[in-house]
Amino acid sequence: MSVTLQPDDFDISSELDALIGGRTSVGAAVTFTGLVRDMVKDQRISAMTLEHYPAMAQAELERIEAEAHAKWPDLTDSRIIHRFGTLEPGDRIVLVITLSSHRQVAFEAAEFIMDFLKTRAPFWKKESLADGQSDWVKASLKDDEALDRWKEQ
Amino acid sequence: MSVTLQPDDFDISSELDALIGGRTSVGAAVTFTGLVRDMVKDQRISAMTLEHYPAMAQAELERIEAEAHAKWPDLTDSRIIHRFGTLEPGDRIVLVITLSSHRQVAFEAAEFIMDFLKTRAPFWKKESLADGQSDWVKASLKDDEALDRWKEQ
Amino acid sequence: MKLVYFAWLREHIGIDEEQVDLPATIDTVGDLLIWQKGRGDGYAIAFSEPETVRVALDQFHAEQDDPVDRVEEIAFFPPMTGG
Amino acid sequence: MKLVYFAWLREHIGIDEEQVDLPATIDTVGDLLIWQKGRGDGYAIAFSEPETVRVALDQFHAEQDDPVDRVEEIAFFPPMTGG
Repeated sequence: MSVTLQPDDFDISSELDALIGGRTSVGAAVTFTGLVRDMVKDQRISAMTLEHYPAMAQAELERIEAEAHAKWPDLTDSRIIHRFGTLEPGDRIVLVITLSSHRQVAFEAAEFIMDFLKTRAPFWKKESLADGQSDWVKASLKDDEALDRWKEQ
Repeated sequence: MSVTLQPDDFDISSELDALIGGRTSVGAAVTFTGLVRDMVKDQRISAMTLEHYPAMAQAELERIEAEAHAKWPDLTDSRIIHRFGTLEPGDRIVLVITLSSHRQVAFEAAEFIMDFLKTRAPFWKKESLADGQSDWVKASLKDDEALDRWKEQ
Repeated sequence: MKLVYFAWLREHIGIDEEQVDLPATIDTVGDLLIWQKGRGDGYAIAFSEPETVRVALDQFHAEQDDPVDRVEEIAFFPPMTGG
Repeated sequence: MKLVYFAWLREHIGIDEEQVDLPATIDTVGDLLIWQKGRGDGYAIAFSEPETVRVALDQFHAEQDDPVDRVEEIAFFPPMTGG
């Protein structure tokens, strides 16, 4: 169970192998990678800058991971990497890895972590548009709605 | 959209990068990796042999992928790699990658592909136990049940 | 017509494929499973619980009442356990 | 007490942090948001729609009626857009 905030890119295979750490009890590994898209609605993006609140981002992501482990005792391990700074279209932004003996726990815990990360982790995206303008990304109602399904359970 | 059956291991990062192929419309990438576990119930596994029906396995996995793309038009691309032959605990067995502009489609399509792969793709596992015995793995009722949720939608 | 066998069906019968001419009385997958059971010791064991045997016609999953005429390859195997 | 600002709140106010002594009349997060609005032009813009401003008390998300006494660091920011 670990969280890293870093400006640098990450390698998914290396992170996954390191998290498994040779444990042969792991039958299922899910990774989610978020990437910078070049188009948002009808606007072409030239770059994206991620601002964050360092102390709280680290603590909040650790709390989200702890909640996932409390909710799914069969979640063997998990890892979150979130980048900050200026990124370009196609760059990786975030990585979530979940390990379990069975696939359904690994899938559900990864979705849970992403849904809470989106709405609770203190990161803000500013998009630089191709026409020279730049603007803060607006929070998505869809992301708020995604949380609701976890409340029903 | 592609399917590969191979005896050899695969590298998740390389497969993911190749599938994305520089497309900057992809905002979300999910990977599922299935691994050989060392213990099943109270039995220690020393090796696992995967038998398959080559012509049908390829065709059936392609049909499952096509169904996922029909069900989620926003599924940008997908890839399935399934190994066959003799593997050891900790070895990777299967890789499913799904790409989309949004995370929920990528997660759901990956789960859908895995649920159908488990029950419809013609592969059979034979476990070699530490005591020298070997036995065919029994199909899991849980895997049949996992299919039901897709019928409700 | 080519019959192919996998996993424990292959092991019980002792071959992985064979060419056969089906009797004219066999119309469906269900008929075929009953006929297989009577073809010898290995077949008797392999097909002793026909509800545990899955059948594919020309690489498509088939049901008990699917017709088996005009098929080139019929596969017999246990429930799948890949992934 | 340390106040910290992020994203467009930081840009409107023009600083990323400040030390302040809160008036004794401020009990809750809600009181604080109203007070902030009256502290000058940048604050007026940043807090013009207080329902769009999120507040964290010592790195924990807070609600409008949470008390702000005994807190060391209060953060103000828009709804989050990471991931």
